[in-house]
Amino acid sequence: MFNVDLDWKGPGIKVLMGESGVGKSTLLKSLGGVWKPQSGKLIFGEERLWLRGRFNQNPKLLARMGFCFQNNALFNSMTCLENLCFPHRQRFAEVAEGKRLNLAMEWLEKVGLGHTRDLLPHELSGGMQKRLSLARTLILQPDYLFFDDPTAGLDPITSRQIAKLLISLLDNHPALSVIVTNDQDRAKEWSHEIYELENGGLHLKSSEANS
Amino acid sequence: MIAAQQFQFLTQIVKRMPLLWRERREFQLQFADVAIRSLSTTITAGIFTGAVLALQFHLQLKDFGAESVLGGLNTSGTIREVGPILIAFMLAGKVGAYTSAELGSMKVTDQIQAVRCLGIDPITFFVLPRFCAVALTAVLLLVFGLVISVLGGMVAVWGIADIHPDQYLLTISRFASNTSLILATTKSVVFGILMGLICCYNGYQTEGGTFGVGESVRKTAVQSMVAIVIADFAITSILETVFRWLGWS
Amino acid sequence: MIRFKDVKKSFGTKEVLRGMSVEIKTGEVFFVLGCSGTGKSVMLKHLVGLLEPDSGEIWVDDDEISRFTEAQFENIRKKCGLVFQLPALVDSRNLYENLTLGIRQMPFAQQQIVIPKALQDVGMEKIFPEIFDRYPPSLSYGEQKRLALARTLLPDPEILLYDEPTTGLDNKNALLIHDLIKSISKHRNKTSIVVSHDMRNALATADRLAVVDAGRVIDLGTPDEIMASKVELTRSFLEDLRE
Amino acid sequence: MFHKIINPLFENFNILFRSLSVLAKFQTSAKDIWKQCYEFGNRTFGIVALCVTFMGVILITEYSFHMKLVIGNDSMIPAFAMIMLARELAPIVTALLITSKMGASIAAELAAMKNSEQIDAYRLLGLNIVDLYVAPRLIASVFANVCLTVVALAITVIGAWASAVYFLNFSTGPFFHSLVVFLSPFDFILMVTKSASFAIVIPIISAYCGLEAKHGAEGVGEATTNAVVGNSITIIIIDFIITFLFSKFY
Repeated sequence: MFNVDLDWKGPGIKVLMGESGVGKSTLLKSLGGVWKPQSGKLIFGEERLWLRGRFNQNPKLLARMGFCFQNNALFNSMTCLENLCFPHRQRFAEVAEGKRLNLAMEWLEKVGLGHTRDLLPHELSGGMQKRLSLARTLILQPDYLFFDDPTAGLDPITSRQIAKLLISLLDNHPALSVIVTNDQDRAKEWSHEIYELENGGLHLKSSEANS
Repeated sequence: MIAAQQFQFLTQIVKRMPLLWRERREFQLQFADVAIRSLSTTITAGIFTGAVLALQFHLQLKDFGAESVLGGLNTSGTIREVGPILIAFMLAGKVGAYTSAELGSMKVTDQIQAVRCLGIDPITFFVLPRFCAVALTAVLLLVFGLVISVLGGMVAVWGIADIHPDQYLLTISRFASNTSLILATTKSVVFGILMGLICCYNGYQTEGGTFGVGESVRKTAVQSMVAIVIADFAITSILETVFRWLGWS
Repeated sequence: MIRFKDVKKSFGTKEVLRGMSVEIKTGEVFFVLGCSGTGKSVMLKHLVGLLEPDSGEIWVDDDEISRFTEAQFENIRKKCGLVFQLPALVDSRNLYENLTLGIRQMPFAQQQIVIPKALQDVGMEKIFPEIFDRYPPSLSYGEQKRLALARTLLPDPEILLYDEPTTGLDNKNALLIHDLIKSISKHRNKTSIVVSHDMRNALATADRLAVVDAGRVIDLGTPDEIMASKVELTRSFLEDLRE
Repeated sequence: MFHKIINPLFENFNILFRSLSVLAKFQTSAKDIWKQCYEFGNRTFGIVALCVTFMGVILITEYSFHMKLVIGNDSMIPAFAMIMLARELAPIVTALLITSKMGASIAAELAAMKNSEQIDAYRLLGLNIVDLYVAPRLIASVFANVCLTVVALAITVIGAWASAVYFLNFSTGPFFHSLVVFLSPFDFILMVTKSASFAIVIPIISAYCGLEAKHGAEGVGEATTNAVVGNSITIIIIDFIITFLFSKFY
């Protein structure tokens, strides 16, 4: 569909914009290890994401990455608390269960969902589901973070709350984050490095500090 | 009870039946689509139902040395009772489930409400042609499936018990009296109408987004099967008493 | 002229409209803004009889429609055209059949005159020659939404209702839709009620705006009044525009 | 065209072997399996019992009609009906009902999960949805299917006895006598093997259809329909194969 080469350094937030349907999500999902690109290499630090011959991703690298999906992809059969504990249990099996529960509760409080401990995802509003999805991505403390249009489908007030929450969460967590959006107002709030994806190529749109 | 709501839905559809002439193009489109789509299923269902039943009858009759009558017994046995039910079960999935999924996704993407706001009655526009197409196709396919099942039985018996087809066919005329034919056709007609009604009803009542569509397909499949079994029992007992009253064998 | 008088509606235990009262003058472009789930779309659906209010009155010109039967809604639906959030086109029918859903009684010749005009209004006149052999899935999402708008325009309703016309569209298409809303309302003198949460375009397009929260109108006025409004919720809505 | 048949076949076997390997390694928690057994068994019991009983009664009336023509005396009618029911109809009817109730909901749920990208989320955690979702349901399906068939048959015997005594003026003695004489353990084995093999097929094909679903409401509807149809056809074909094999050395 398109060939893209990019070289992003160090912790910081990169925003990826472009018209709907041009393939922003596809690019993000290739970076995040969800889909295997037909050709080309994806190198993080010095490790390759897709190992030759092996169908699945490089597990060591995958363990250091976090992906927040556009429709939140919350596990609908698990309670909010379990939605945080389950991924943590997969990645950090050695951590004691009690410690994990406290950490999960702490993260629920951090995103303002302290009261939803035993609710199921479909019982939450759109904004609350997005907060849970953010908490689930960040509880794993990944080094590389990918957000697929986090403010899509939300009304202006909720989307601004989510944007502020995202900034505060990313401030005290140094990681390379890529955020896909087509919402001008939020893009400027997140980062000054905004890339525009047109069919065929990716180019830097504006990199001066946000006004 | 669900049956009452569905019957009420049926009366609404029947009330609009005269309007079918205006929607005939959609009816023809649906009829062709359903028929072509379900032909392969009917053939498969027919052949294997006939073959399996023939095998069973053969195994049972072997001890009695009643091999010779196997052809007639199997044919009339398949056509009267078990054949229509099994083939109808298969068709309930292919014919009914698809239409209820289609109507369900139309409801979920607001097409039904949009048409209603444009001053067109959605039941006449969407449901009526589909109901008639599904009911008519189901009846034809059921009858066709029964014919295929007789052939399937013949081939199976020829392959396993090496009873020659023409000897098989000879005994059919002796057993397959007209009562069997009447039973088979009435069942096909009733099953066809039931399938059409249940799939349109569930499709039209879908709620709850994408998962709701899956739910309505599941309801259609289950309700169709239960309705088919109960209807079969009713038809058999009613027609039995009628035949006995008329004195036919 | 449309008037809601203390309309209440709840789905089971969830109260959606809690005494909605608002008045919309004829020929005006009226925007209804608010967070999602506060009953904006529900309000529109009451006007075309898709929903019936629990209590209160709804006036369309001089008919009180809250207790109308399905038959009585027949001519109300001719007067009010509703454009849904999803394009809601019938995928199995070609574009011509989709467009003429509202005008099936109209003779073919007259349809051939009216359709190009409606397509012109939504800026899609170039597909007119192909409307017999193209099907909705062949259009882009933005084009499908504009075609749905043309379909609602064809029966020439006096009042146009838009249910979140810009959700799911990127900025370019959203702007385009808003221009269409304004031009259609002005040229064809139609009252337009638009439910949306796209604040930027709303202020640019609307004659008057209402801000809705928890099923009630909490702020009302022209774009300038809204910009200067003291109401807390309106101010937070406007925060983006201030930067 | 060739590719269209082989690819699904390969995918289905892939799901089957993956689920079996997970079960073989006891990685699935007993709680999960028990919960699914409850789902599979409990929710479909009423309908299965109803349908199989009706089938039984229908078969009794059917056989009495034919036996009079062929052999004259009708003492063996209940036995023959029960044999036919046990070998053929009870397993098929139970399997078809479980297909439409549980098979369809597996396909619908997986298709909905695919729509909301949950399956990608599991993959990024290094987990495969088949291990988590399909494996417990496979065991539950086999367990529930066999139990349901047996229980349904038991209920049908009572139903048949009632209809034989009241409608067809049988007396209880000969009814059960003929049952004991003709019903051999062989019929029972045939029934259990059939319902077990049907039960293996149902969750696998439903999961395959669910995972192959396209996007949106149509995708979910289509996946559920394919699951119901795919299962029904496979069940009747497997039934023929098993009957054919058993008839060889009966």
